[in-house]
Amino acid sequence: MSRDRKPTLAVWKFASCDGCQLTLLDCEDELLDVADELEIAYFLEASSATVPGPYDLSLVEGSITTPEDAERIKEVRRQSKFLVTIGACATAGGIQALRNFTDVDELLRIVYATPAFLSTLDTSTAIADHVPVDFELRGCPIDRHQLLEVISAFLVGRKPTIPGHSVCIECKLKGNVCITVAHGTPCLGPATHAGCGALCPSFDRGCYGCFGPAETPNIEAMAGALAACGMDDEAVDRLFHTFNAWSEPFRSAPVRVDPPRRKP
Amino acid sequence: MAIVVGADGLEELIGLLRADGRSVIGPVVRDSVITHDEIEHADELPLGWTDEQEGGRYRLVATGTDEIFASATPSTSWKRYVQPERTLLVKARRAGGVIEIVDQQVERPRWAFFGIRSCDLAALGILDRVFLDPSATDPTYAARRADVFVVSAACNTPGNTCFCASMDTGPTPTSGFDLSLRELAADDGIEYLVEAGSDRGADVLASLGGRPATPDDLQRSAACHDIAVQAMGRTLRSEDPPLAAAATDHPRWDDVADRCLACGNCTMACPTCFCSTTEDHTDLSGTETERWRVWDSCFTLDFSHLHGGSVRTSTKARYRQWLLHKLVTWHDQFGSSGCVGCGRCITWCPVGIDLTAEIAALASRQETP
Amino acid sequence: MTHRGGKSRALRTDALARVEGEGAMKIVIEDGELVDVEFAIYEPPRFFEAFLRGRGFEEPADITARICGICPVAYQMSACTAIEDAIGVTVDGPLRDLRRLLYCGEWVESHTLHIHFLHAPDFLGYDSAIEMSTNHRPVVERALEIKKIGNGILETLGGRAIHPVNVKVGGFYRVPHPTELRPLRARLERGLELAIEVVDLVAGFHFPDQEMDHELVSVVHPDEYPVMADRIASDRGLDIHVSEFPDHFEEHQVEHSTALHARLLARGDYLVGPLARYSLNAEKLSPSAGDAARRAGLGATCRNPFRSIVVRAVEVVHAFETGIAIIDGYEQPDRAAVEVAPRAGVGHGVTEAPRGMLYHRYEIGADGLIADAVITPPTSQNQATIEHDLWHFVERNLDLADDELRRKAEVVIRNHDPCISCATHFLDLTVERR
Amino acid sequence: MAHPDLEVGTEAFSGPGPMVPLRYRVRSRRDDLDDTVTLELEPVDEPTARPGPGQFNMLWAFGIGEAPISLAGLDGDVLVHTIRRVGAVTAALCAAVPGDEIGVRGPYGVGWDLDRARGRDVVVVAGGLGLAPVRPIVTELVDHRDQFGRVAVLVGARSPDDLLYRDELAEWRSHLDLDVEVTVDTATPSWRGDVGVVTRLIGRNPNEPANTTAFVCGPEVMMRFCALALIDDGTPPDEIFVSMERNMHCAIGHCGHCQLDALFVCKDGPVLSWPTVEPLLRVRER
Ligand SMILES: Cc1cc2nc3c(=O)[nH]c(=O)nc-3n(C[C@H](O)[C@H](O)[C@H](O)COP(=O)(O)OP(=O)(O)OC[C@H]3O[C@@H](n4cnc5c(N)ncnc54)[C@H](O)[C@@H]3O)c2cc1C
Ligand code: SF4
Ligand code: SF4
Ligand code: SF4
Repeated sequence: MSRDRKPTLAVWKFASCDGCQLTLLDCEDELLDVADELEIAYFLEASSATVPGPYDLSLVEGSITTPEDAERIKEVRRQSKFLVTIGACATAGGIQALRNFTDVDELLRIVYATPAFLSTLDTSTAIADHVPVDFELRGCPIDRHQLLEVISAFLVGRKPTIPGHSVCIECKLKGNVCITVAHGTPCLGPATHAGCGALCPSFDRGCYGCFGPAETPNIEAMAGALAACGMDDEAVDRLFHTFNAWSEPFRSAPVRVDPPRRKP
Repeated sequence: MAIVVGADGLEELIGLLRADGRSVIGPVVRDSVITHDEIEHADELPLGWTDEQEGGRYRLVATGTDEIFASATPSTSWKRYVQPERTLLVKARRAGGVIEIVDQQVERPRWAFFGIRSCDLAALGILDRVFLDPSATDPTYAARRADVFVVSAACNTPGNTCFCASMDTGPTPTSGFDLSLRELAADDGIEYLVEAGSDRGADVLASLGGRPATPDDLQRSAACHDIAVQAMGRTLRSEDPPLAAAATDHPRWDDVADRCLACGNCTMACPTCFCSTTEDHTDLSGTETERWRVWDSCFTLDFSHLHGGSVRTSTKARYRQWLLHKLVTWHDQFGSSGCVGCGRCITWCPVGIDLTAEIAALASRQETP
Repeated sequence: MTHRGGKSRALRTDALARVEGEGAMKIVIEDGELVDVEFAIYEPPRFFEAFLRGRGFEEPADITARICGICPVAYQMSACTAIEDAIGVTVDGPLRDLRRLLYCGEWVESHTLHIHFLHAPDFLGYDSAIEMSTNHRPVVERALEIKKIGNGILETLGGRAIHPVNVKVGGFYRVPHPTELRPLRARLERGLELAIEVVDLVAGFHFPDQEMDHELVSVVHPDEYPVMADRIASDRGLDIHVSEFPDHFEEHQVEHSTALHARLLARGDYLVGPLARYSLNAEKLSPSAGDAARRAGLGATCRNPFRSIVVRAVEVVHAFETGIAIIDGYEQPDRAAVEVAPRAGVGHGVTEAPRGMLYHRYEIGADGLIADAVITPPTSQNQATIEHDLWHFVERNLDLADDELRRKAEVVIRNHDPCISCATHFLDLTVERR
Repeated sequence: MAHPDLEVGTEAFSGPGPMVPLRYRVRSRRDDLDDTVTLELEPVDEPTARPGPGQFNMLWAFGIGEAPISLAGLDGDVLVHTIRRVGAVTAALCAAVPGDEIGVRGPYGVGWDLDRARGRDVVVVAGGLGLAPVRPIVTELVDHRDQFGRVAVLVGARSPDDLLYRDELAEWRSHLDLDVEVTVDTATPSWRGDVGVVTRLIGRNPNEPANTTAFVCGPEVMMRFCALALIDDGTPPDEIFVSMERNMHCAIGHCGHCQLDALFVCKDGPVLSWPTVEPLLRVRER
């Protein structure tokens, strides 16, 4: 129960927007305490100084999109005792996994005049598709409180309290009015993993699934409910296929949906 | 003892309760629904509003009248007051291997539940049986429940998803209140029949202005009751739940599992669902910890977690657990149904799954197509 | 990175740290002469412009936010204004004010992060703010407090600091009641006080003399220090409507980088960001910000990239004061958003991200789906200029030891606060001497 | 509908409430197996009520959480618990060393009904860690041997290395009036005993099935097969008792997690008669 030395923390970046690692710097009230408990050994966004591995806790942001990164993540894994992936990029391939559904050469041509300069993989994939991962923290971006929960749980050896149920449960815990029922607003909350604190419904907005699929979502019934709120098939399809598009069962979510079956 | 007061009588009543040091929780319009919140004056009540409720649908609708209680049950149940979403159970510190448990002060609020409906009152009675069990009384619940002054409101216009008449829990409360209200249309506006259900209720009633109720007033109230019973949007036959429980192979179980999102909204909206989980939190240094009780739902995978896998992995099993617990096994456990017929689980289910329809289908021999 | 020639000596650090995102820099010195400087951007391409095609017109605000976690609001605002332009709606009055308020939050948050976490350690000789906190704890605590207030604006209006959820084409999903802003106002007052102290702190840093000679480009507004407006100007006489952007600017690809480089047609490299903003609009700063700038010794213009830290500090003051004024004048609008119905069209939007001008262009079909998208982030506009700065700096400091040279060259890059993930990844630094 | 009379004053609840643990100190620890540890816990403050065989306590590891753990023995006020490391809470409990403090709530649930077995033959069947909850039964049988008829203790383990309480098993075997048989699923070269599942031991002992009370503890499938084998052998179904495991957070019927049809396993169980359990297990995922 006692520690001889401070555990070391490393933060790694792959293809991403940096938002998830920024979340750590956004823990304004706790950042210096975190630094008291963990030696920040490798965190380029915050420090030029780096301490060589191995590291006790690695936070990995971003997805694997290049051959170099596919190799680099293996080295990161070797250097890490406990590896936590943070954010939709790292846990699901992120928004950039939309490339997985199309022809990458075509994408390259749209963006770059001379695609030959670039080396990139056809897919953007989650870290867990490449190396074993000890814990996956979801969200685009991750939630600050959940990040602190993972860190403090790691420090005492507890299982982090990160429930896998729907956003709806958080929404009700918060005392929100369900905007699907009360306003007819399409909301992906019933199929989406909790963690954000039901942010969007709190702003009269339907959840758009940035925390990815919940533990046991019913995709077809969800699609039906969205359609019942007036979304067309393509819009439903796009909603599943945005920030966690490559994560099952969103990945193979139905393209065509029937109106919800309602029993007499 | 019964009296009749005008609309200003409600303001007077709220004033009396507040003067007695109570915070009055009553129905209000918020975010386009009728819910409840602390009120200071009668003009915060939902005058001129009603609701339209259907499976998966709720709309606030103007009545064009001066009625305050023209709606069905409010969107949220009252359990959050007596069994809050999150409750601190234990707080402790550690130095070396030695633990110090920090004493907890339990808050004992003085509430008045104003305008609580019959079904919700019955729901409080059901929660009482769970949490005031003499062999394991929940201190938070007991403290929060101990001094609630109950002003009930009889339902004149039940919603489309209501079926309290089937569950024998409404629409007019018969006990459990300190004061009861019935909104009555009068020639010159709205008036309220006020009856006392307890000594302290009678004390408050005695200080209220108003005229003594006449047999005609009581007659009118009874007529409202009869109309309300007729107006229930749903029914649930009491013989059906055991039949449904016995029909373990009925294809309707698979059918409802296809439609169910397993999102847990029904359990959260239900006024009697009491299940909870515990969460442990530690500070970064690991020297302080708190254990919290948090509402949980039998629709989550963790709910039945055992080392090696959850007991109820399928949505079918989870839906069955919920439905049969509510309507069948609750009788064995607590001597009553766990359902009071408020209809919230129907209205607040995003896909409008209707337990009355499910039970009826499961109880029928007919196979669903 | 490969090193050519037997005589060549290559030095390589793990990465250039303390930039948001990662990129790489390469300096080649041959026989004591500087022959090449490359500021390389290796962020794996994420193809935003490509997969915006076929998405709904409401989606870019959320999708493009994911280009950069440090300045998502900038992306949301540029996207919304461009799309609103395309479908012909104007968002003004309290809704525009709320957008500016939200943007103030991002300026505060982003600038404070850059000033204290990325840049100040360079001036004070530390590797990180956390290390700096051992000797300068109050400075770091103050920075965290300011940053938290900035994030407070983002959270109050947007739900969260990174990728806020409340922004939409036409306005917001939900607008606050004035009472919800009241507690925020009190915090902004506090932020203003602290921000003024920060200006005084950074004004005292030692700045190398280095006046650069780039064309400075910024969004301009007749009355406001620019955040959102529809005109673009430069200190060399450029003065165009945002819709003329494609006629005056071009992006081209360079071999060593996944980010596209932007250029002013027929004029070449230019600089966007705090220096440009300040130099073109200094007189429109809020009163306290103007005072602070004067006290800090900033003139009418500022062309020393090292001093950009002072300009940022001044802009934080401006953001707080502007935020307070917006809250004071706020009346809740009837609707959270202007009605928007998709129609075919092309729209342009430009706003001032913390790092400089951010341009979006969308072509939308009658079905409301996006047919084409162009995004020109500040970092790709500044990339050539950063290389130029580096060249200039390295050339005059060739006698420095490699380590020292590397360290200082990193500072030159950090001066421009390149938001690498807008464009780049991993900053490997290689110095080749042959 | 009436709500029950509310004669609840907070006075009655000024105490800590049923979810607040009492502090115990680890007096000794014994590593039974690679992943299994037996702790002796002595009260720091006042002790809990006296637990009986088959009951369980909620053991709390500071900052980590609680786990339901059966009583494996009692020595005055000292609680004996055997814990297998499967997750975070059990890992923390297994890491405790003498002097560490652990929280205890309990005792909870309905235990083994030994009185019912007095005067009858007794068969105790344990699989794996299931030996821990039945250990107090064997202690009772040994201490009051004259009160029971023929007694058989049948123990199964995956392999000889997974066999719990090896010294004690040897000691029990030394009692001539105790029929102790041990089997393993997979033998090692040095293993001299039986090989095969524990159900195969049923029916070999000389008890009279019709006059036998059986106490069975182990994984759910193992208990089911044992019950079937015992019934096959002639043991009356209502003389067969099993100990059920379900997820538990409160152990006082408030959290709802342990429900098995109408039963709260925490207070109606964990020990349940086979005729009660059998129909419930027939429905998948009940
Ligand atoms: C009546 C009863 C008696 C038991 N007796 C013993 C015993 O004597 N020795 C022993 O080693 N084990 C026993 N168990 C099993 C033990 O309780 C679980 O192995 C333990 O709870 C697992 O917790 P964990 O955190 O280590 O594992 P994880 O699998 O990581 O558990 C995660 C969380 O699930 C929850 N949980 C609640 N109840 C259970 C449960 N029954 N099984 C798994 N998780 C649960 C806890 O909150 C736990 O923190 C018993 C269980 C019951 C119900
Ligand atoms: S998951 Fe989202 S917020 Fe996190 S790094 Fe990826 S794009 Fe950014
Ligand atoms: S608003 Fe969305 S997340 Fe909230 S309860 Fe309704 S469907 Fe679920
Ligand atoms: S409600 Fe949904 S989309 Fe919104 S923040 Fe939460 S998970 Fe993300």
